Amino acid sequence: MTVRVQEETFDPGLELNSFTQSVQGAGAVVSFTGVVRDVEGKLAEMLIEHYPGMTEKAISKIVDEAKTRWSLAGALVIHRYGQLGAGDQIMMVATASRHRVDAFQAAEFLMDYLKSRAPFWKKERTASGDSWVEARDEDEDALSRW
Amino acid sequence: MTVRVQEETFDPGLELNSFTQSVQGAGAVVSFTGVVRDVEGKLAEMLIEHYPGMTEKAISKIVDEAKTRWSLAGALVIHRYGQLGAGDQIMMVATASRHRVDAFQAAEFLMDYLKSRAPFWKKERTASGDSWVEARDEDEDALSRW
Amino acid sequence: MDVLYFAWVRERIGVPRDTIETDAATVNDLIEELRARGEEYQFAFEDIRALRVALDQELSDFDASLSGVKEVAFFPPMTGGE
Amino acid sequence: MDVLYFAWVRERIGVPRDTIETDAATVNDLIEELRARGEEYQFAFEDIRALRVALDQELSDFDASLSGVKEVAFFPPMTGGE
Repeated sequence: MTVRVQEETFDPGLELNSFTQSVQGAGAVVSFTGVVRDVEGKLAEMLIEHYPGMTEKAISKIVDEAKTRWSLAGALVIHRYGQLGAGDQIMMVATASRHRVDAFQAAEFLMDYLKSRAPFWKKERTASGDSWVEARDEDEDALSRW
Repeated sequence: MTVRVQEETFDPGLELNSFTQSVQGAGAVVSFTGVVRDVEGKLAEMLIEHYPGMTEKAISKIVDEAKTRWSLAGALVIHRYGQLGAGDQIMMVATASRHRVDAFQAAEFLMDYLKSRAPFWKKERTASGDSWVEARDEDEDALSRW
Repeated sequence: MDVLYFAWVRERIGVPRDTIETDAATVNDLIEELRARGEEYQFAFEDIRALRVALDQELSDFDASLSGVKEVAFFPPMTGGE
Repeated sequence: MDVLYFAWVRERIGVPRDTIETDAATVNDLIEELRARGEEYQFAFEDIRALRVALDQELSDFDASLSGVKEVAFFPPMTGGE
């Protein structure tokens, strides 16, 4: 189980391949990559703030919870902070299991919890000003299904 | 939307990156990779037979159905046939959407339908003989949730 | 009409396809004719519930009409994916 | 006790952290003390429902006890992920 919180970018394809390599024996590998969307063609940059110290702890706790719920051969979480541009990868989750259902469920669980329980905050900088991205009710609601 | 049915291997990481590149504007990219599992340490090879002509048609129909159900910026399906060894990638699905829920749901839908509705048959060759992989009731049941 | 066989259906029959002249009205009628061709066919079609059928490359049913159909394929349930 | 602020809470207060001496028994008590520090703090804490709190780097509640706590952090709901 690997958790990385980092400022530098990463290569999702390379990460997927090395993750798959590391979990030999798993038949199913699921990945999720989050990419900075352009906000109506005018996003200048995205700033991601986090809470050093708490961040890795919170993510590790979420990953541990996923391990108790599903039979996982491995899990990977990478989340960036700092300054990002449109099209940059923000974060990635990968899960591996014997069968597809566990891998899919665990990846969705990790995403839902990362979204609302890991201490990251996004700010969008556009030509018309800066604004903090607001949490969506549906993201909080998504937790209730687990 | 890309569908490839091929004998040669492919690189999931490269495919993921070029897919992500091709769907700029999507915030969420999900991938699923299916890998040949070793059968208790004695799988010599896996043979995948398919129905040329019907295969791409069946997969395209499944992808079209996914497009009507979810808002997708793109979808990719690669499925191999022929002779594979333990650890080889069998197939891959990738989906891209604005938000994660659509991308996850569409990827799971594609997998469930590919599994039971695309004309592929797997045969495992081990030291103790050859055997056709049998369809599992739970794979057929998985279709009922959509 | 082309009749195609895949996976263990093909192995039991021993050939991947037959080209036949038939007046069979439905898939079930065609299966009766095929069974008459010998014990390989009887073996392949011994339990219809274990089989699937495609008509002109679309999944279909055993009571479907063969009117206008050019290609029939018999095979076990599919096992693609991971 | 270290008190940390993130995102717009940090921006409203103008500093990322304060180190304070306090006898506050609960998070709510601490917030009352912080509000007394000036209008930046009143602005940051004007609507508690828009805030989250972590005690020693674990999410907690506003009525939680501060007994033994070394680090308190205030921030808006998280927005990580995609």
